[in-house]
Amino acid sequence: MNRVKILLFATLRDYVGARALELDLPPGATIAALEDLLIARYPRLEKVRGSMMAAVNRQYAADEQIIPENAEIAFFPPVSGG
Amino acid sequence: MNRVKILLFATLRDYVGARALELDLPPGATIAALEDLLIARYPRLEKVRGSMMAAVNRQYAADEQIIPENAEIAFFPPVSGG
Amino acid sequence: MQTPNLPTIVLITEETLDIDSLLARITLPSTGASVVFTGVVRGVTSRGRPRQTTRLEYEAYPPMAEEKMRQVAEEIRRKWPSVEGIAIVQRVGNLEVGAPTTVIACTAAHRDTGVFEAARYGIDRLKEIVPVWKKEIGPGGEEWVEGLYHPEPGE
Amino acid sequence: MQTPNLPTIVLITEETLDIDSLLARITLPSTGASVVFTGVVRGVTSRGRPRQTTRLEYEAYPPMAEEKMRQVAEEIRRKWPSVEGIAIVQRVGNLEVGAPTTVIACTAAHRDTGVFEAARYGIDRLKEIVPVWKKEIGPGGEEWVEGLYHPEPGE
Repeated sequence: MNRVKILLFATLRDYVGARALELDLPPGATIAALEDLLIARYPRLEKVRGSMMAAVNRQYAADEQIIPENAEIAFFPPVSGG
Repeated sequence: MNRVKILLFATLRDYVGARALELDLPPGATIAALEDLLIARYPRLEKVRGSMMAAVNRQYAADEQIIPENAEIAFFPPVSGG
Repeated sequence: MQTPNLPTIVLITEETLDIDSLLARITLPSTGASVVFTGVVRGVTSRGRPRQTTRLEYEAYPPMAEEKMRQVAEEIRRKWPSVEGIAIVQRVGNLEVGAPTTVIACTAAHRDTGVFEAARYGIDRLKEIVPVWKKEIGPGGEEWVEGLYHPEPGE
Repeated sequence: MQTPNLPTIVLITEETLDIDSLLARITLPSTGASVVFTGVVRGVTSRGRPRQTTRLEYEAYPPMAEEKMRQVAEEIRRKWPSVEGIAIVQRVGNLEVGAPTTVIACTAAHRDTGVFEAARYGIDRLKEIVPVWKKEIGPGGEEWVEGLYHPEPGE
Protein backbone atom coordinates (compact mmCIF):
# COMPACT_ATOMS: atom_id res chain seq x y z
CA MET A 1 0.00 0.00 0.00
CA ASN A 2 0.99 3.61 -0.59
CA ARG A 3 0.58 5.88 2.44
CA VAL A 4 -0.31 9.44 1.38
CA LYS A 5 -0.79 12.61 3.36
CA ILE A 6 -3.88 14.59 2.38
CA LEU A 7 -4.30 18.28 3.18
CA LEU A 8 -7.68 20.02 3.02
CA PHE A 9 -8.37 23.74 2.80
CA ALA A 10 -11.24 26.23 3.08
CA THR A 11 -14.70 24.73 2.42
CA LEU A 12 -13.23 21.26 1.91
CA ARG A 13 -11.64 21.34 5.35
CA ASP A 14 -15.00 22.39 6.81
CA TYR A 15 -16.82 19.54 5.01
CA VAL A 16 -14.32 16.89 6.09
CA GLY A 17 -13.86 18.33 9.58
CA ALA A 18 -10.08 17.93 9.46
CA ARG A 19 -7.07 19.80 8.11
CA ALA A 20 -5.16 16.64 7.26
CA LEU A 21 -5.70 12.92 6.78
CA GLU A 22 -3.41 9.97 6.14
CA LEU A 23 -4.68 7.17 3.92
CA ASP A 24 -3.31 3.94 2.49
CA LEU A 25 -4.00 3.66 -1.23
CA PRO A 26 -3.50 0.73 -3.56
CA PRO A 27 -0.51 1.21 -5.86
CA GLY A 28 -1.49 2.89 -9.10
CA ALA A 29 -4.45 4.78 -7.59
CA THR A 30 -5.32 8.01 -9.40
CA ILE A 31 -6.43 11.38 -8.11
CA ALA A 32 -9.94 10.60 -9.42
CA ALA A 33 -10.02 7.36 -7.40
CA LEU A 34 -8.89 9.18 -4.27
CA GLU A 35 -11.58 11.83 -4.81
CA ASP A 36 -14.22 9.09 -5.09
CA LEU A 37 -12.92 7.49 -1.92
CA LEU A 38 -13.04 10.79 0.00
CA ILE A 39 -16.52 11.64 -1.26
CA ALA A 40 -17.75 8.21 -0.23
CA ARG A 41 -16.34 8.70 3.24
CA TYR A 42 -17.38 12.39 3.58
CA PRO A 43 -20.64 12.76 1.63
CA ARG A 44 -20.77 16.56 2.09
CA LEU A 45 -17.94 16.73 -0.46
CA GLU A 46 -20.38 15.55 -3.16
CA LYS A 47 -21.59 19.08 -3.81
CA VAL A 48 -18.10 20.38 -4.60
CA ARG A 49 -17.08 17.38 -6.73
CA GLY A 50 -17.11 19.51 -9.88
CA SER A 51 -14.94 22.31 -8.51
CA MET A 52 -12.42 20.46 -6.30
CA MET A 53 -8.82 21.26 -7.23
CA ALA A 54 -6.09 18.72 -6.52
CA ALA A 55 -2.36 19.25 -6.04
CA VAL A 56 0.27 16.51 -5.89
CA ASN A 57 3.51 17.54 -4.25
CA ARG A 58 2.44 21.20 -4.60
CA GLN A 59 1.68 21.09 -8.31
CA TYR A 60 -1.80 21.19 -9.83
CA ALA A 61 -2.73 17.64 -10.83
CA ALA A 62 -5.04 16.06 -13.41
CA ASP A 63 -7.78 13.62 -12.37
CA GLU A 64 -6.00 10.81 -14.18
CA GLN A 65 -2.63 11.42 -12.51
CA ILE A 66 -1.32 8.35 -10.70
CA ILE A 67 -0.40 9.18 -7.12
CA PRO A 68 3.32 8.66 -6.50
CA GLU A 69 4.83 7.07 -3.37
CA ASN A 70 4.74 9.17 -0.18
CA ALA A 71 3.00 12.00 -1.96
CA GLU A 72 1.63 15.15 -0.34
CA ILE A 73 -1.85 15.56 -1.80
CA ALA A 74 -3.99 18.67 -1.29
CA PHE A 75 -7.63 19.25 -2.15
CA PHE A 76 -9.13 22.72 -2.17
CA PRO A 77 -11.68 24.97 -3.88
CA PRO A 78 -10.67 27.43 -6.62
CA VAL A 79 -8.34 29.97 -5.04
CA SER A 80 -9.62 33.38 -3.88
CA GLY A 81 -6.61 35.22 -2.45
CA GLY A 82 -5.43 38.72 -3.18
CA MET B 1 3.87 101.68 -13.54
CA ASN B 2 2.97 98.13 -12.63
CA ARG B 3 5.21 96.53 -10.01
CA VAL B 4 5.56 92.78 -10.59
CA LYS B 5 7.31 90.06 -8.65
CA ILE B 6 9.36 87.70 -10.81
CA LEU B 7 10.41 84.23 -9.62
CA LEU B 8 13.15 82.26 -11.35
CA PHE B 9 13.84 78.54 -11.13
CA ALA B 10 16.49 75.97 -12.06
CA THR B 11 18.80 77.04 -14.92
CA LEU B 12 17.08 80.41 -15.20
CA ARG B 13 17.83 81.18 -11.57
CA ASP B 14 21.46 80.24 -12.17
CA TYR B 15 21.67 82.49 -15.26
CA VAL B 16 20.11 85.47 -13.51
CA GLY B 17 21.88 84.85 -10.22
CA ALA B 18 18.75 85.50 -8.18
CA ARG B 19 15.65 83.62 -7.08
CA ALA B 20 13.40 86.65 -7.30
CA LEU B 21 13.29 90.13 -8.79
CA GLU B 22 10.89 93.04 -8.59
CA LEU B 23 10.41 95.19 -11.65
CA ASP B 24 8.27 98.14 -12.67
CA LEU B 25 6.61 97.57 -16.03
CA PRO B 26 4.65 99.98 -18.20
CA PRO B 27 0.90 99.25 -18.16
CA GLY B 28 -0.08 96.80 -20.89
CA ALA B 29 3.32 95.09 -21.03
CA THR B 30 3.16 91.49 -22.27
CA ILE B 31 5.06 88.39 -21.18
CA ALA B 32 7.06 88.61 -24.42
CA ALA B 33 8.08 92.18 -23.59
CA LEU B 34 9.15 91.17 -20.09
CA GLU B 35 11.18 88.28 -21.52
CA ASP B 36 12.95 90.69 -23.87
CA LEU B 37 13.66 93.04 -21.00
CA LEU B 38 15.11 90.22 -18.85
CA ILE B 39 17.23 88.84 -21.68
CA ALA B 40 18.60 92.35 -22.37
CA ARG B 41 19.51 92.69 -18.71
CA TYR B 42 20.80 89.10 -18.25
CA PRO B 43 22.33 88.08 -21.61
CA ARG B 44 22.96 84.47 -20.50
CA LEU B 45 19.19 83.98 -20.80
CA GLU B 46 19.49 84.36 -24.58
CA LYS B 47 20.34 80.70 -25.05
CA VAL B 48 17.12 79.52 -23.33
CA ARG B 49 14.85 82.06 -25.04
CA GLY B 50 13.15 79.31 -27.07
CA SER B 51 12.42 77.04 -24.12
CA MET B 52 11.54 79.49 -21.32
CA MET B 53 8.16 78.78 -19.75
CA ALA B 54 6.19 81.60 -18.15
CA ALA B 55 3.50 81.46 -15.48
CA VAL B 56 1.28 84.36 -14.42
CA ASN B 57 -0.29 83.95 -11.01
CA ARG B 58 0.60 80.22 -11.11
CA GLN B 59 -0.97 79.50 -14.49
CA TYR B 60 0.96 78.83 -17.69
CA ALA B 61 0.90 82.00 -19.78
CA ALA B 62 1.13 82.80 -23.47
CA ASP B 63 3.79 85.21 -24.81
CA GLU B 64 1.09 87.68 -25.79
CA GLN B 65 -0.60 87.69 -22.38
CA ILE B 66 -0.80 91.16 -20.85
CA ILE B 67 0.62 91.18 -17.35
CA PRO B 68 -2.05 92.12 -14.79
CA GLU B 69 -1.54 94.44 -11.81
CA ASN B 70 0.54 93.06 -8.92
CA ALA B 71 1.09 89.80 -10.71
CA GLU B 72 3.35 86.97 -9.57
CA ILE B 73 5.34 86.01 -12.66
CA ALA B 74 7.56 82.93 -12.85
CA PHE B 75 10.04 81.92 -15.54
CA PHE B 76 11.47 78.41 -15.68
CA PRO B 77 12.68 75.67 -18.02
CA PRO B 78 10.41 72.76 -19.03
CA VAL B 79 9.63 70.78 -15.89
CA SER B 80 11.58 67.63 -15.00
CA GLY B 81 10.14 66.35 -11.72
CA GLY B 82 8.98 62.90 -10.84
CA MET C 1 17.33 30.45 -12.85
CA GLN C 2 18.26 32.98 -15.52
CA THR C 3 18.19 35.95 -13.18
CA PRO C 4 20.18 35.01 -10.09
CA ASN C 5 21.07 38.57 -9.12
CA LEU C 6 17.65 40.17 -9.34
CA PRO C 7 15.77 40.35 -6.03
CA THR C 8 12.59 38.28 -5.78
CA ILE C 9 10.62 38.23 -2.55
CA VAL C 10 7.71 35.82 -2.09
CA LEU C 11 6.06 35.61 1.29
CA ILE C 12 2.98 34.43 3.16
CA THR C 13 2.82 36.33 6.43
CA GLU C 14 0.57 37.20 9.34
CA GLU C 15 2.38 40.50 9.89
CA THR C 16 1.24 43.97 8.80
CA LEU C 17 2.53 44.70 5.30
CA ASP C 18 5.30 47.31 5.11
CA ILE C 19 5.41 48.60 1.54
CA ASP C 20 8.23 51.09 2.10
CA SER C 21 10.59 48.43 3.38
CA LEU C 22 9.56 45.90 0.71
CA LEU C 23 10.31 48.49 -1.98
CA ALA C 24 13.71 49.24 -0.49
CA ARG C 25 14.55 45.52 -0.70
CA ILE C 26 13.74 45.30 -4.44
CA THR C 27 15.40 48.59 -5.44
CA LEU C 28 18.68 48.26 -7.37
CA PRO C 29 21.17 51.03 -8.26
CA SER C 30 19.62 50.94 -11.76
CA THR C 31 16.03 51.29 -10.49
CA GLY C 32 14.16 54.48 -11.38
CA ALA C 33 10.52 53.43 -11.04
CA SER C 34 8.30 51.09 -9.08
CA VAL C 35 4.67 50.07 -9.27
CA VAL C 36 2.89 48.56 -6.29
CA PHE C 37 -0.54 46.98 -6.25
CA THR C 38 -2.23 46.38 -2.92
CA GLY C 39 -5.46 44.57 -2.18
CA VAL C 40 -7.48 46.06 0.67
CA VAL C 41 -10.25 44.60 2.87
CA ARG C 42 -13.37 46.26 1.46
CA GLY C 43 -16.05 46.98 4.05
CA VAL C 44 -18.76 48.06 1.62
CA THR C 45 -19.26 46.30 -1.71
CA SER C 46 -21.69 47.60 -4.33
CA ARG C 47 -20.71 45.49 -7.36
CA GLY C 48 -22.44 42.12 -7.74
CA ARG C 49 -24.27 41.22 -4.55
CA PRO C 50 -24.16 44.46 -2.49
CA ARG C 51 -23.03 43.70 1.05
CA GLN C 52 -21.12 44.80 4.10
CA THR C 53 -18.03 43.04 5.34
CA THR C 54 -16.66 43.22 8.87
CA ARG C 55 -13.43 41.36 8.24
CA LEU C 56 -11.79 38.77 6.05
CA GLU C 57 -10.17 35.57 7.26
CA TYR C 58 -7.38 34.43 4.95
CA GLU C 59 -5.97 30.92 4.83
CA ALA C 60 -3.10 29.66 2.67
CA TYR C 61 -1.35 26.43 1.78
CA PRO C 62 1.99 28.12 2.48
CA PRO C 63 4.63 25.96 0.80
CA MET C 64 2.62 25.61 -2.41
CA ALA C 65 1.56 29.27 -2.26
CA GLU C 66 5.18 30.41 -2.07
CA GLU C 67 6.12 28.05 -4.94
CA LYS C 68 3.30 29.47 -7.07
CA MET C 69 4.25 33.06 -6.15
CA ARG C 70 7.77 32.29 -7.32
CA GLN C 71 6.28 30.92 -10.54
CA VAL C 72 4.28 34.15 -11.02
CA ALA C 73 7.51 36.12 -10.54
CA GLU C 74 9.25 33.96 -13.18
CA GLU C 75 6.36 34.46 -15.58
CA ILE C 76 6.67 38.24 -15.05
CA ARG C 77 10.40 38.11 -15.77
CA ARG C 78 9.80 36.15 -19.00
CA LYS C 79 7.16 38.60 -20.21
CA TRP C 80 8.85 41.82 -19.06
CA PRO C 81 12.62 41.23 -19.00
CA SER C 82 13.19 44.85 -17.99
CA VAL C 83 11.64 44.24 -14.57
CA GLU C 84 14.36 44.34 -11.91
CA GLY C 85 12.92 43.48 -8.48
CA ILE C 86 9.69 41.66 -7.66
CA ALA C 87 7.88 41.30 -4.33
CA ILE C 88 4.74 39.18 -3.99
CA VAL C 89 3.34 39.06 -0.47
CA GLN C 90 0.04 37.73 0.83
CA ARG C 91 -1.07 38.47 4.34
CA VAL C 92 -3.16 35.77 6.06
CA GLY C 93 -5.18 35.57 9.27
CA ASN C 94 -7.90 37.94 10.41
CA LEU C 95 -7.83 41.21 8.48
CA GLU C 96 -9.98 44.21 9.34
CA VAL C 97 -11.64 46.63 6.92
CA GLY C 98 -9.07 48.95 5.36
CA ALA C 99 -6.10 46.63 5.91
CA PRO C 100 -3.82 45.89 2.94
CA THR C 101 -4.07 42.16 2.20
CA THR C 102 -1.54 41.62 -0.55
CA VAL C 103 1.32 43.48 -2.21
CA ILE C 104 2.60 42.98 -5.74
CA ALA C 105 5.55 45.29 -6.37
CA CYS C 106 7.79 45.53 -9.42
CA THR C 107 10.76 47.81 -10.02
CA ALA C 108 12.46 48.81 -13.28
CA ALA C 109 14.83 51.44 -14.65
CA HIS C 110 11.99 53.39 -16.30
CA ARG C 111 8.22 53.53 -16.06
CA ASP C 112 7.55 52.78 -19.73
CA THR C 113 9.04 49.31 -20.06
CA GLY C 114 6.18 47.25 -18.66
CA VAL C 115 6.36 47.80 -14.91
CA PHE C 116 2.67 48.78 -14.66
CA GLU C 117 1.63 45.82 -16.80
CA ALA C 118 3.89 43.49 -14.79
CA ALA C 119 2.25 44.45 -11.48
CA ARG C 120 -1.21 44.05 -13.03
CA TYR C 121 -0.27 40.63 -14.38
CA GLY C 122 1.09 39.67 -10.97
CA ILE C 123 -2.16 40.30 -9.11
CA ASP C 124 -4.22 38.66 -11.86
CA ARG C 125 -2.09 35.51 -11.72
CA LEU C 126 -1.98 35.46 -7.92
CA LYS C 127 -5.77 35.33 -7.96
CA GLU C 128 -5.65 32.43 -10.45
CA ILE C 129 -3.00 30.03 -9.20
CA VAL C 130 -1.75 30.90 -5.70
CA PRO C 131 -3.52 28.65 -3.14
CA VAL C 132 -4.99 31.22 -0.75
CA TRP C 133 -8.65 31.48 0.24
CA LYS C 134 -10.66 34.07 2.09
CA LYS C 135 -13.80 33.91 4.17
CA GLU C 136 -15.99 37.02 4.33
CA ILE C 137 -17.42 37.75 7.75
CA GLY C 138 -20.28 40.27 7.81
CA PRO C 139 -23.44 41.14 9.68
CA GLY C 140 -25.26 38.39 7.75
CA GLY C 141 -22.87 35.61 8.66
CA GLU C 142 -19.75 34.18 7.07
CA GLU C 143 -19.00 32.68 3.69
CA TRP C 144 -15.95 31.32 1.87
CA VAL C 145 -15.19 33.14 -1.36
CA GLU C 146 -14.49 30.88 -4.34
CA GLY C 147 -12.47 31.95 -7.35
CA LEU C 148 -13.43 31.14 -10.92
CA TYR C 149 -10.17 29.93 -12.40
CA HIS C 150 -9.23 26.26 -12.79
CA PRO C 151 -5.48 25.92 -13.38
CA GLU C 152 -4.30 23.33 -15.86
CA PRO C 153 -2.35 20.37 -14.46
CA GLY C 154 1.22 21.52 -13.92
CA GLU C 155 0.27 25.20 -14.34
CA MET D 1 -15.60 70.47 -6.89
CA GLN D 2 -17.77 67.53 -7.81
CA THR D 3 -16.14 65.13 -5.36
CA PRO D 4 -15.97 66.85 -1.99
CA ASN D 5 -15.88 63.63 0.04
CA LEU D 6 -13.15 61.78 -1.79
CA PRO D 7 -9.67 62.19 -0.27
CA THR D 8 -7.13 64.04 -2.39
CA ILE D 9 -3.63 64.64 -1.03
CA VAL D 10 -1.18 66.87 -2.90
CA LEU D 11 2.11 67.69 -1.29
CA ILE D 12 5.61 69.02 -1.89
CA THR D 13 7.79 67.85 0.97
CA GLU D 14 11.38 67.47 2.11
CA GLU D 15 10.47 64.50 4.30
CA THR D 16 10.99 60.80 3.54
CA LEU D 17 7.95 59.43 1.73
CA ASP D 18 5.78 57.04 3.77
CA ILE D 19 3.69 55.03 1.33
CA ASP D 20 1.92 52.92 3.95
CA SER D 21 0.58 55.96 5.76
CA LEU D 22 -0.34 57.79 2.53
CA LEU D 23 -2.33 54.74 1.42
CA ALA D 24 -4.15 54.57 4.74
CA ARG D 25 -5.23 58.20 4.28
CA ILE D 26 -6.78 57.55 0.84
CA THR D 27 -8.47 54.25 1.74
CA LEU D 28 -12.27 54.39 2.08
CA PRO D 29 -14.61 51.68 3.44
CA SER D 30 -15.41 50.91 -0.20
CA THR D 31 -11.75 50.58 -1.25
CA GLY D 32 -10.55 47.16 -2.37
CA ALA D 33 -7.48 47.99 -4.46
CA SER D 34 -4.70 50.53 -4.73
CA VAL D 35 -1.95 51.24 -7.22
CA VAL D 36 1.12 53.22 -6.27
CA PHE D 37 3.80 54.53 -8.59
CA THR D 38 7.08 55.71 -7.12
CA GLY D 39 9.98 57.39 -8.82
CA VAL D 40 13.39 56.41 -7.46
CA VAL D 41 16.82 58.10 -7.67
CA ARG D 42 18.64 55.96 -10.25
CA GLY D 43 22.36 55.62 -9.64
CA VAL D 44 23.19 53.85 -12.90
CA THR D 45 21.51 54.83 -16.17
CA SER D 46 22.03 52.84 -19.36
CA ARG D 47 19.33 54.32 -21.61
CA GLY D 48 20.25 57.40 -23.65
CA ARG D 49 23.55 58.82 -22.41
CA PRO D 50 24.89 56.12 -20.06
CA ARG D 51 26.00 57.68 -16.80
CA GLN D 52 26.33 57.39 -13.05
CA THR D 53 24.43 59.60 -10.65
CA THR D 54 25.43 60.27 -7.06
CA ARG D 55 22.32 62.17 -6.04
CA LEU D 56 19.53 64.36 -7.36
CA GLU D 57 18.71 67.83 -6.15
CA TYR D 58 15.03 68.67 -6.56
CA GLU D 59 13.57 72.15 -6.59
CA ALA D 60 9.90 73.13 -6.85
CA TYR D 61 7.74 76.20 -7.23
CA PRO D 62 5.58 74.95 -4.36
CA PRO D 63 2.32 76.90 -4.59
CA MET D 64 2.04 76.40 -8.36
CA ALA D 65 3.24 72.78 -8.06
CA GLU D 66 0.50 71.98 -5.55
CA GLU D 67 -2.09 73.73 -7.73
CA LYS D 68 -0.97 71.70 -10.75
CA MET D 69 -0.97 68.46 -8.71
CA ARG D 70 -4.54 69.22 -7.71
CA GLN D 71 -5.32 69.76 -11.39
CA VAL D 72 -3.78 66.36 -12.25
CA ALA D 73 -5.96 64.77 -9.56
CA GLU D 74 -9.05 66.43 -11.05
CA GLU D 75 -8.10 65.22 -14.52
CA ILE D 76 -7.79 61.68 -13.11
CA ARG D 77 -11.24 61.91 -11.51
CA ARG D 78 -12.77 63.10 -14.79
CA LYS D 79 -11.18 60.27 -16.78
CA TRP D 80 -11.65 57.48 -14.21
CA PRO D 81 -14.69 58.34 -12.07
CA SER D 82 -14.31 55.06 -10.16
CA VAL D 83 -11.09 56.28 -8.53
CA GLU D 84 -11.73 56.95 -4.82
CA GLY D 85 -8.60 58.40 -3.20
CA ILE D 86 -5.64 60.12 -4.84
CA ALA D 87 -2.26 61.06 -3.38
CA ILE D 88 0.33 62.99 -5.40
CA VAL D 89 3.51 63.76 -3.51
CA GLN D 90 6.85 65.10 -4.72
CA ARG D 91 9.85 65.04 -2.47
CA VAL D 92 12.36 67.89 -2.93
CA GLY D 93 15.84 68.62 -1.66
CA ASN D 94 18.89 66.37 -1.85
CA LEU D 95 17.93 62.77 -2.61
CA GLU D 96 20.39 59.90 -2.56
CA VAL D 97 20.46 56.89 -4.90
CA GLY D 98 17.62 54.48 -4.11
CA ALA D 99 15.39 57.07 -2.44
CA PRO D 100 11.76 57.32 -3.58
CA THR D 101 11.27 60.77 -5.10
CA THR D 102 7.57 60.89 -5.90
CA VAL D 103 4.43 58.93 -5.09
CA ILE D 104 1.29 58.75 -7.22
CA ALA D 105 -1.29 56.58 -5.48
CA CYS D 106 -4.88 55.85 -6.49
CA THR D 107 -7.47 53.71 -4.74
CA ALA D 108 -10.69 52.15 -6.06
CA ALA D 109 -13.21 49.47 -5.18
CA HIS D 110 -11.75 47.02 -7.72
CA ARG D 111 -8.55 46.66 -9.71
CA ASP D 112 -10.22 46.55 -13.12
CA THR D 113 -11.86 49.98 -13.25
CA GLY D 114 -8.87 52.08 -14.28
CA VAL D 115 -6.78 52.36 -11.13
CA PHE D 116 -3.59 51.20 -12.89
CA GLU D 117 -4.22 53.55 -15.81
CA ALA D 118 -5.02 56.41 -13.41
CA ALA D 119 -1.69 56.07 -11.59
CA ARG D 120 0.16 55.89 -14.91
CA TYR D 121 -1.63 59.00 -16.14
CA GLY D 122 -0.79 60.77 -12.88
CA ILE D 123 2.96 60.31 -13.20
CA ASP D 124 2.90 61.17 -16.92
CA ARG D 125 1.04 64.42 -16.23
CA LEU D 126 3.18 65.28 -13.21
CA LYS D 127 6.21 65.14 -15.50
CA GLU D 128 4.45 67.44 -17.99
CA ILE D 129 2.87 70.23 -15.99
CA VAL D 130 3.99 70.23 -12.33
CA PRO D 131 6.76 72.83 -11.86
CA VAL D 132 9.53 70.74 -10.31
CA TRP D 133 13.09 70.43 -11.62
CA LYS D 134 15.97 68.16 -10.80
CA LYS D 135 19.72 68.54 -11.06
CA GLU D 136 21.79 65.38 -11.55
CA ILE D 137 25.00 65.29 -9.57
CA GLY D 138 27.51 62.65 -10.66
CA PRO D 139 31.24 61.98 -10.85
CA GLY D 140 31.37 64.09 -14.03
CA GLY D 141 29.78 67.20 -12.52
CA GLU D 142 26.24 68.47 -12.22
CA GLU D 143 23.55 69.24 -14.74
CA TRP D 144 19.95 70.41 -14.67
CA VAL D 145 17.54 68.01 -16.36
CA GLU D 146 15.08 69.61 -18.76
CA GLY D 147 11.74 68.08 -19.70
CA LEU D 148 10.37 68.04 -23.22
CA TYR D 149 6.79 69.14 -22.71
CA HIS D 150 5.56 72.70 -23.26
CA PRO D 151 2.16 73.18 -21.60
CA GLU D 152 -0.42 75.26 -23.39
CA PRO D 153 -1.36 78.59 -21.81
CA GLY D 154 -3.84 77.83 -19.02
CA GLU D 155 -3.08 74.10 -19.11
